[in-house]
Formats: sequence, structure tokens, C-alpha cells
Amino acid sequence: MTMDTPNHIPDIPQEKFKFVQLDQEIVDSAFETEPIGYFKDALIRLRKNKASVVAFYIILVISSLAIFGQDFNPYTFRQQNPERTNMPPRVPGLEKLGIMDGTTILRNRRLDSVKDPNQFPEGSVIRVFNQRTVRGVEMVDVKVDYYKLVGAEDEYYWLGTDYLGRDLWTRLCRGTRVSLIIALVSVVTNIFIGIVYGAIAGYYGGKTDMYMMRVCEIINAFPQIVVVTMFILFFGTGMFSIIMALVIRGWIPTARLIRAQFLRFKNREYVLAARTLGVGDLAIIFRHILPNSIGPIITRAMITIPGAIFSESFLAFVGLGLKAPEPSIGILLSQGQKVLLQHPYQAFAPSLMISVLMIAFNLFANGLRDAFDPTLRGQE
Amino acid sequence: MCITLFIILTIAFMVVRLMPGSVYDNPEYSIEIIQALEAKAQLDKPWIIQYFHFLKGALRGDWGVSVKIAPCVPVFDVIKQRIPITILLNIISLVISLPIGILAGTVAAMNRSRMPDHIISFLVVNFISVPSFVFATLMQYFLAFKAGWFPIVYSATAAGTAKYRSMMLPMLALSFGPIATVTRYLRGELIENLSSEYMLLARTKGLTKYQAAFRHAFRNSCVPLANIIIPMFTGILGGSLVVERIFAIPGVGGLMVESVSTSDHFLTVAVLLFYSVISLFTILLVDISYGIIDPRIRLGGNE
Amino acid sequence: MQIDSRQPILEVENLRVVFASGRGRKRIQVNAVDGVSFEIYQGETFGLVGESGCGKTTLGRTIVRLYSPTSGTIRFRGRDVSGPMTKELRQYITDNMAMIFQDPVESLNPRMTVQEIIEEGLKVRGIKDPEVRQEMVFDILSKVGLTREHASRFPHEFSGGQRQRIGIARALIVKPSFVIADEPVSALDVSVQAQIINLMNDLKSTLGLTIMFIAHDLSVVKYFSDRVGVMYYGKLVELADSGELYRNPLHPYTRSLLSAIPQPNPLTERHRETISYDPATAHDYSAEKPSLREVCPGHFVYCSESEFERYFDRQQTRASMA
Amino acid sequence: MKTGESILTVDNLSVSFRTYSGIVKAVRGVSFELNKGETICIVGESGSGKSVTVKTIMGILPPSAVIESGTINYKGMDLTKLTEEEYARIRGKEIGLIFQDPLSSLNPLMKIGRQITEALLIDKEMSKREAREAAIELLGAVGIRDPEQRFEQYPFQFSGGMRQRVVIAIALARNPEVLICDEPTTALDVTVQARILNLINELKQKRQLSIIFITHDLGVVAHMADRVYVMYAGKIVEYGTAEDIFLEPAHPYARALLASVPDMETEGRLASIPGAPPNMLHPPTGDGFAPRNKYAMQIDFEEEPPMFRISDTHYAATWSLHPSAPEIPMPDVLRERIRRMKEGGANR
Repeated sequence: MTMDTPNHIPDIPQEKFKFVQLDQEIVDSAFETEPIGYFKDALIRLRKNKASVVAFYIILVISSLAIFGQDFNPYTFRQQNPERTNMPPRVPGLEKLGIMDGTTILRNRRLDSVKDPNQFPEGSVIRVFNQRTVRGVEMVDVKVDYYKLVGAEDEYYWLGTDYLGRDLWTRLCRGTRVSLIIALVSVVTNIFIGIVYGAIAGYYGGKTDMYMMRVCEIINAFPQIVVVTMFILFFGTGMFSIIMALVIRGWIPTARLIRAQFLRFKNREYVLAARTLGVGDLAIIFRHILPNSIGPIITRAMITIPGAIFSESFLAFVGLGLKAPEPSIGILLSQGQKVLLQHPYQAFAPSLMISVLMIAFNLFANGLRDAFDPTLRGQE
Repeated sequence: MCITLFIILTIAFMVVRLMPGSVYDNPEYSIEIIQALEAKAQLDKPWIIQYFHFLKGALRGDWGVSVKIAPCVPVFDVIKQRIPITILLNIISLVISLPIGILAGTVAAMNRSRMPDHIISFLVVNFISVPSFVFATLMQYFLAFKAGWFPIVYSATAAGTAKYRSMMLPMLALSFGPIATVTRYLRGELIENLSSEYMLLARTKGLTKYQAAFRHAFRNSCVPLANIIIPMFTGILGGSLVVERIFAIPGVGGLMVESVSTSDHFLTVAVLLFYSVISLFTILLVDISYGIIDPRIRLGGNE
Repeated sequence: MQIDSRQPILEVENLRVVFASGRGRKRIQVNAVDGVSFEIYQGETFGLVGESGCGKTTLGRTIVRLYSPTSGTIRFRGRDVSGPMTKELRQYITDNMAMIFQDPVESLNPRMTVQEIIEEGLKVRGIKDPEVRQEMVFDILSKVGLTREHASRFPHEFSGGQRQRIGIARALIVKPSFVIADEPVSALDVSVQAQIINLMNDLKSTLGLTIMFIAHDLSVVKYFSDRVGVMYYGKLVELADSGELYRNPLHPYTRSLLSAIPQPNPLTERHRETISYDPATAHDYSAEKPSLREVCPGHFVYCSESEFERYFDRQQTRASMA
Repeated sequence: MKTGESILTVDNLSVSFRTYSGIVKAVRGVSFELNKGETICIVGESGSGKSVTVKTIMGILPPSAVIESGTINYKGMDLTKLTEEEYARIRGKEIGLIFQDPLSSLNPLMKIGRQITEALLIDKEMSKREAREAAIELLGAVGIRDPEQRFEQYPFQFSGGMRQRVVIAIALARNPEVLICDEPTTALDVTVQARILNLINELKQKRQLSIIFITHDLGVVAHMADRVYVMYAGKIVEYGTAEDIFLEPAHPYARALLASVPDMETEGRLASIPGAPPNMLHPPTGDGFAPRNKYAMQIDFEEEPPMFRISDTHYAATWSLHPSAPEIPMPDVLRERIRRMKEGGANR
């Protein structure tokens, strides 16, 4: 044990043994740190989470593509061109690297037709392979520069065109916009209904709460796909009815969340304290309870967005998407899927878009959740 | 439960009967046939009578006949032959997702904030985000078409292993999401339970870290898993609608897509009812199992 | 304490608060407060002590009408405040009574600055000028030993004791005449408890407050209060001056409670015998109904007729010995 | 005070936590010893490092904690050097631990009986049946009625005090020699607390336990302790027999602490301690209590005081014991109380 023995008393000058604060009143010192508000604190945490910062920028880029992307090239989303159907992607610059250079593979061509300069103009054939004889006819697969083949050397379809010759870049940007609008509007509506409903149920509690929650339970017992499909069957397709279909059942998780938050906070001592001071119900809801639930609400909204995007694409796949010619990511994906084996690029671009979008929203939502998590706050 | 089913039936009735145009609208039918069919289904009567007629039929299992996909065949029979493959597909997906998810979740939680956790968490975000039909599309192109490892579409006629090989991709596509869901949920639960006081007590008894983790935290974390199995199962079902179509699997999901696109409303509604019943059934099952697993609910504790 | 000038400020009569939950066969009723009567006099500190779940917090919250009484009356300065809640009654209650809460973490809204927390009561009372409010906040902050720099801070930056002082400032800025302090020190560290108790004592004399002090720590209650009521399962079982209660506890529960409190004195503490209390064996209420009876002036015990006689005799012998 | 054979010695232990905002120095050079058959109390307020100290002894620190220096000597082993497997053999078998919160320290989904037999079966010396009988006997020994029925029940069916008894039964299941009690009665009502304290003392006699008792309640200290260690800001500032600490406190913090709690006879103003405990992210230099001490001296802010010897059993780390230091008066409340105690507090 390292304890000093009695004969080991340190030698210290006498003047050090003066009382130094005998006459001072010892008070609580002011803090030296800057005051940090709730949102600032959350923002600091969020910034530390690199994945969600990246996700945030991805969302920004995609959103600006959705808004401005279709103005980058001369085509419109509904302009059809029978001469330019199913063009493979071709991007200036990138084409020199050998990707997205407008080449494609045509399978099962007669060898003689490939050699015919009327059908395959000079320089359009890049490589002939897989030569075989089928029922006495020489057949080959051929890699061609499709743009030369159809005489469109000067044109660039960044993501190619579809079966009607519509530019897919423009359609993808437009489709992303449509999907995002559907997602945002339905989520905002869901959150709004959820807050009002949940707040009433949670704040007043008792019988009101019981009946309101019973209603939720009943609605919630319908599977989402069933509700959405029936709704659209009945009201027809269209942006509004898709949004409505997503709202019908979509507000319930938010309502439950808000109710739980209200039940949790309404008996907190600070709420009781406000009541003993005579603060009214509305002020308690808006000043004391909602601000404390804002973190979970924002996180909830962020998590719901990818869900809505998913539901919209799902509907498109089932055949209940928007009416032509309006594209959405889901419609593009579903159309691309039909020609996957012949023109895979038509499915890849929307696949990539929806995946990146969903991952970005989920990552960002995760970051927000961690940033707002009250258990991390004020404990360190 | 019953109320829900009743409401679903009512909505189904409204969807079919109150929609503009005749449900029997088929260019191959003459007007007489359509009228005869309508009369048989009492569609010429006031809607309230139609409604009771419909309810009566529904309770007896008579949900009408298919109009376009399999003309004049009762929809019940159409669905019946499609059910096994769908259920098989969904159950298998669930069965493979649970252990993989549990394993991955456990590995992530036990190695919290270390490399395995980071890798698993990264995969989880991707698997949860990317829709099953995107996975299906990509796998179909790369693994089946390009690499040729699997058949491109499902082959019902193939025997033995070839059949199951053709089911591999759809099953995989359907499993990614649930695996990720289970992983994420279990990881969260485990981390919470691992840091609980009773884990400390278990360790102070003399159990090693792993014994304590397995006997206490792991067991307790698996209990609330029942909670996420309902939405997961219905989620897989939803995903299977599209995945079945992509892989041309003759299941209920594909049937619904077809019936929607051909406006075969009786069939659509019947398929939807099928989904509702399954989902209600899972809810019931989970409610019951919950009571069995958790002693606090079983014995009626008030804490 | 001057017996002469005793003016009851609060009279509670046969108060009963019942909580019900569940429906049908699962319905559970809890008599949180079960027929409690007492008075609190102007200028005194009334201590209320009991173990967790005995209904003391419910009683306090019912007096400020956070909960509604099931039956019985509460009179404040002679006015019945237990009736149906009207806007006017709410204002009367909130203007006159204030409450200090237990949990220094839970009792302050984490999204509001100290300034906002303290001035809320002023806003409700229609003090519109923010500068006036700010001055009042600074004033009360200095009274509770904090500085004006603290006003712009959020609660999580403060220590437990500081937060509790903010809670006291919030309660007192509206100038109530009656304060209910619900376990204000039990969540605090020992070294800080004294700070808060001293502060409340100072404020009590400078502001002329009447305090109802709820706690489970009998030593603190005894030190801080003029009179003490002991609660057990919703009932007030004994009520007396704090010195009298400590010297001469009559109800077996009070005796058991007193015997259980460890004192910071190793010489006596090691040999302390604890008395246990089991209501099933301690009383026989099958024949005689118990009620709160006055054994000697100011000393009430919840007992039956025969118990009363026993207590009375014991009291007499004690008095004659002294 | 008979000083027996030392069973557990902690020497110069320092433990830090890595947190979001920096390194928190929770324990800074703590030394103490536990003798066979005695009860030592470590007293201090929240954040003083007392709980971290016992968690270190038990080897159950969270991953964010680092043992920076020091040894924990138990029967010739240095516990800080053990591997997890070796530690698993010490825990429960040699040293048992009782937690603060009996509500959360039992597994809510496991029957009480199994939680006890689980401990008994670790050594593989018993059959399941024997373990069951032993567990029922243990439940009886910690004062639970109808142990056979209780064996089959779940924690939520028990009251707080009953749960703490179960935790005690688990801690004692494998007959440890040392029992560590980390604020075992803080969450309980006083009457229940009294019964649990008596139970611990009773079991101590029966099983020849040596006990480390952590608490912030000075009354509980007086009831339990043979010797007392006072902790402040991660250090032990004073230690001695219970009489030493309660009747002749030397460190200003120990004095202030004693003067700030009322007992049943306290009249007059309590001596409150101004200010707030230091933030252990930036531990104070010198005497940690100096900023809150009215009688702080220049040296208190500059240099850490060594342990001064007051008597064979009583030591305190304060410069006020230095021969050159001026006399520092005892707070009035405390002086009055000590006078009363010395006059024979047996009047209760």
C-alpha cells in the first residue's frame, strides 16, 4: 500500500497554509461552454455520422436531377420516335472508355444480312461471333454500334430509349420527380393525420383513446397491398388516388408513435408543473409535448419516404401505376423488366435509381434517429 | 378479427359491384351472355339484396367465377391450385431468413462497433432498402441469363432438383429483406439486453460472457421477434406478387397481377381476400404465441 | 410554533381518490387516498411521510387538482376547491398554490431554456413585457443561488441540485402562498439535500410561505416540518407535532417506521432493534371500526376505540412521568 | 478494532472511461483493504467512483472503461490481470455481488428458481434435483416464505424487497467468501431496507462473509460498517473505523457530509455544501474538495495531500492535518451531534 507513514510529512512553506476563500461566498459558477440547443446538438451528431452526410448529399443530387434533369437534353418525356426505338445508352466522353458507347449485341442474325451494307451500314458492325448453322442458314451474333446502324451518329441518348423511342434519361428524371412527389405528399399527409389523431388519443387518453386505437387496430389488420389495390381498383389510377391509397393505412404508424410519445410525456413532471402553473391544453401540447417528440417525428417521416417510394413502384409493377405517358420509377422499372434479356439497360437505370434513393433515405433516417436519440443526450 | 373480415368483405363487394361498367365485360361475350351472368349473380336486383347475396356466397366459399383468365371457373378453384407454390415459396423464404438473420444479428451485436458489425450493418441497410423486385431483376439477368447458373424462369414441369433450382432465385430475392429485418431487430434487442443489469447479475454468478449472453440476453431477445414476423410475412407475400411475375411462377401473386391487368375483378377480389385471411391468421397466431412465450402476459402481470 | 395564531389555510376532509383501470372482470380499483382528513395552518411546514405507494404523492397532486378527488372536500382559505373544474377555479388554484417536483431531470422541459421555463407562469398570468419578465427571472434566480448567465442555458447543462433550484424558482415566481413540495430532495445527493432544504427554509421565511412537504425520509421531514402526518396505504395513520411524533409515536406503523430509519451514529446504530409492522396481526378491526382520534391535543392516531384507550393510558403515564 | 487477515487488497487503482466528450477519470488511485470477516463501507455521492471501483473488482466494467493502473490482490492473484475465463471462476464462487436495483437485475423472463439453480450448476457438482433442493433451501435462508412455490414464479410476481432477497440468494448460492453490496437498499423503502440490512448482517455471521458495502446513506454506514472509506472525486479522502469517521472526522468533505444530513435530534441550520461536485472530465488538481471548502488553503489548490495518519486505524488526506496548518473549526451542527453521541447516544 502506498500510504504515507507518520514520519513522512512533506515540508511545505508556511505561507501556503493561508485560507484563500474564507470571505468569498462560494456560488455556482457560470458555464464556460456555449449553450447548445436541441437541434444544434442533433446537427453536430448528424454531421459526425459520415454515412448520413453522404446520404444527404445523394438525396440532394437526386432531388435536383428530379427537378432539373429533364432540361439537360433536348427530348421530352413523352416525345415518341419510331425511328429511334430501343436505342442503347450513349454518353459523350464515356463512350471513348468503351462503356455507354451506343453498342449493343444483336443475336441470331443471318450472316448474309450482316454483310449487306444496306442493312448494316459501313462501320456499324464491330464484331461478329458465335457463328453457327441453323437449318442450313448461317447465323451469327453481332456486336454493333447501334447509333451508326440507324444513322444517328450525332445523337446521344444518355440512358437509351424505350420501345417507343422515348428518351430514358428524361423519363427517369421525370419519373423520379413523380415518385418523389407521391412519396413526399403522402408522407406529409400521413404525418399530419398521424400527429392530430395520435395527439388527441394520447393527450385525452381513457375512453377516447381506447376507441380511437380500436379503429387503428381494425384498419391496421388489412394488409397494405390489399387496401392499396382495392382502393385503386375502385377509384382508378392516377397520382391523386395513388397518394390517397398510400395515406389510407399509412398514417397509422405515425399516429401510434405520436400517441406513445404523448402518453410518455403527458405525465412527465414538467408537464404536470406547467399544468399547476395554469398553462392551457394547447400550450402544453405545442410547447411541452410536441417539441419533445419532434425527433422521432422527423425520423419517422424519413423512414416512411422509402416505404412510399417502394409502394408506388410495387403498384406500377402490378399494373396499377400511373396512366401513360406519365412515368414513375416503378413504371420504368416494370417496363424495363419486360425487356430485361434483350435490353437490360432499360431495367438497370431505374433499378439503380430506386436502390440508391432508398438506401440514401434509409441511411439518412438512421443518422437522424441516432442524432435525435434522447438516451445519448445529456449523459456525457 | 371478425369485424375486420366483415369490413374487408364489404369493401370487396363495393369494389366489384359498384364499379362503373359490368364486371362481366368481356369482348368475347355477347350481351345476352353478360345479362344472363348478371342475372345469375342477382346483379339486376337492388344493391342491398346483391349485398346479402354476396355475403351469403362469400360465407359458403362461393366468391364468384373468373371472367377472363379462366372463364366460368369459380375463382376459389382458380386460387386453390395456385396456393401451394406461393405458400411454399413464402414459407421457405421465411424459414431461411430467420436463422440467417438471427445468426447475423447475434454476430453483429456480440462484435458491436467492430468490423463484423460494420459489415453486417452495411449489408442490412442495403438489403432493407433495395426492393425485392430489383434484386429479382438483377439476379435474373446476371446469375441466370449471363452466368447461366440458374434457370431464367421457374419451371413447374421440371422434376426433382431442377424444380428447386429454378426456385432458388425467387426465394433468394424474397429473403434478402426479411434477413435484414431480422438481423437489425435482433441486433438492437440484443444490444439492449446485453447491457442490462440482469446480464451483469448473470455474469457475477460466474457464467462466462458467452454463457450469460446465450442463456439470458439471447433468449430474451428472441421473444419479441414474434412482433416483427407478422409484418415480415405479409411483406414477403407482397414482394412475392411481383417476384412471382418476374420469374413466371404460377402462384397467387402472379394471378393477382394478371387479374388486375385483365380487369378480372372477381378474381382480384378473391386474391385480395386470400391475402387478408392469411394476414389476419398471422396476427392471431402471433397474439397467441406471444401469450405462450412471455410469462408476464401469460400469468397476467401488471408491470 | 404559535398555537394561538393558527389559521387553517388548507382543510382536507375525508378525501378519497380512486384510480380504476381495465374493464369488466379485469377492472381493478386502487384506493390511492382513502378517506384522509387534516388541516394545514398558515405559515407552517406540514410534513407528509410514508413509503412508496402509500398515496402521499397522489394526495399532493389532488390538492392542486392534477387529479380529481373521488369524494371528500378540499378547502383552501375556506373556499371549496374540490368541485367541478371551471376556468375560474383553475385560475384560483394556480394563482395560490404551486408545486415543486421530485425528479430534477424529469421536471424540467429539456427543450426550453431556464428563462423560458421560469417565465412560463408569468406569461400565463398575462405579463406581456419580455423585459419585465426577464428582470423577474433574474431576480428569482439570484434568490435561489443561480446567476443571470444561467438563464439562457438548457436544463441538461445543470447538476441535480441546480435543476431542483430552477424548479423552485419556477414554482415561486408566481408568488403562491402555499407550496407543495413533493419529495424535492429524495433524488439528490446527500451533500446537495442540505442546500435545498436550507434554501426552502430561507424562502419560506422571506416569502411567508406555507409548505406541505412530502417525503419518505423521516429524518428530513422531522427536521424540516412543524407537524408531520404519517400515511400508510392511503390512510393517514398518525398526525402530530414533529417533536411529539418522534418522542411519542403511538401507531405501530409509525413506531416501525421510526425504528427502521438508520441514524448516522455508529454507537447506537449497531444495536438498533427494528420493530416490524404487520397490519393483519397488529389490529383487530373486525368488531370496532377505526378512525382518526385525538389522543392528546394536536396528536391524532388512526385507531379503534380500545386502541384509543390504550394509547390514551400510555400517553397519560408518559405525561405523569415527565 | 481487531485487524484480521487481509483477504482483498486494492492498491492504487485508477479507472477511466472513454466517452463522446473525452476521458472521464472515474477512479484516481484508490487503495483499500478488506480483512476477513469485516464489513467495510465505501461512502460517497454519485459520481465519486465508488460503484466503478467495485465493478472493477468484479471484472464487469463496460467496454469503454480502461484500468489505467493498480492491482487488486485476492488470495495472491492480481484480479486486474485475469482473463475472462479465469474471472468467470472467481465471480460467484469467490466474490458475490448484490446490485442496487432488484427490479432490473433479475431476468424478467426466467423463473426465479432457474436463476438460482443456474448458479449452483456452474460447478457441475450437483445434479439438477440437488440444485433444486439447494435453491429452495437458499430461498428459505434469505427469508422467503413458501420457497417451493416461489421457486416456480417469475420476478414480476415478487415485491421489491423479495426480489432483493432473491438477488442475495443468487449472490450467495456458491458460497463466496467476499460479498460486495452496491447500494443494495437504495431502491427500497426504509422498513424493507432495515430488514434487508439485518438479513445481510445475519448471513455475514452465519457464513463468515467479508463485505464491501457501497452506499451514500450515512445512517446505513453507521449501521453496517466496521471500517469506513470516504470517497470524493475518484479518491479516498479519509478512512478509519466507524467511530473514527463519525466521531472524529478530519477531512473537510467528511465533515461537511456529516454536517449536511439531519438526524432525529438535529436543530438549527444544516451545514450545506456549496457548489457542485467536480466534472471528472477535468479532474481537479490538489485537494478535489477545495473549491467547495470554505477553509481551503493555498496548498489545497496546488498539491495533492498525502494520507496523514491520525491514529493506527484512522487516516485522512487533507492538508489541514499538516503541522503547519491552522486550526479549522468543526461545523456547529456536527460539533453538537458529536457531543450528543459521546454523551452516550444510548438514550434511544
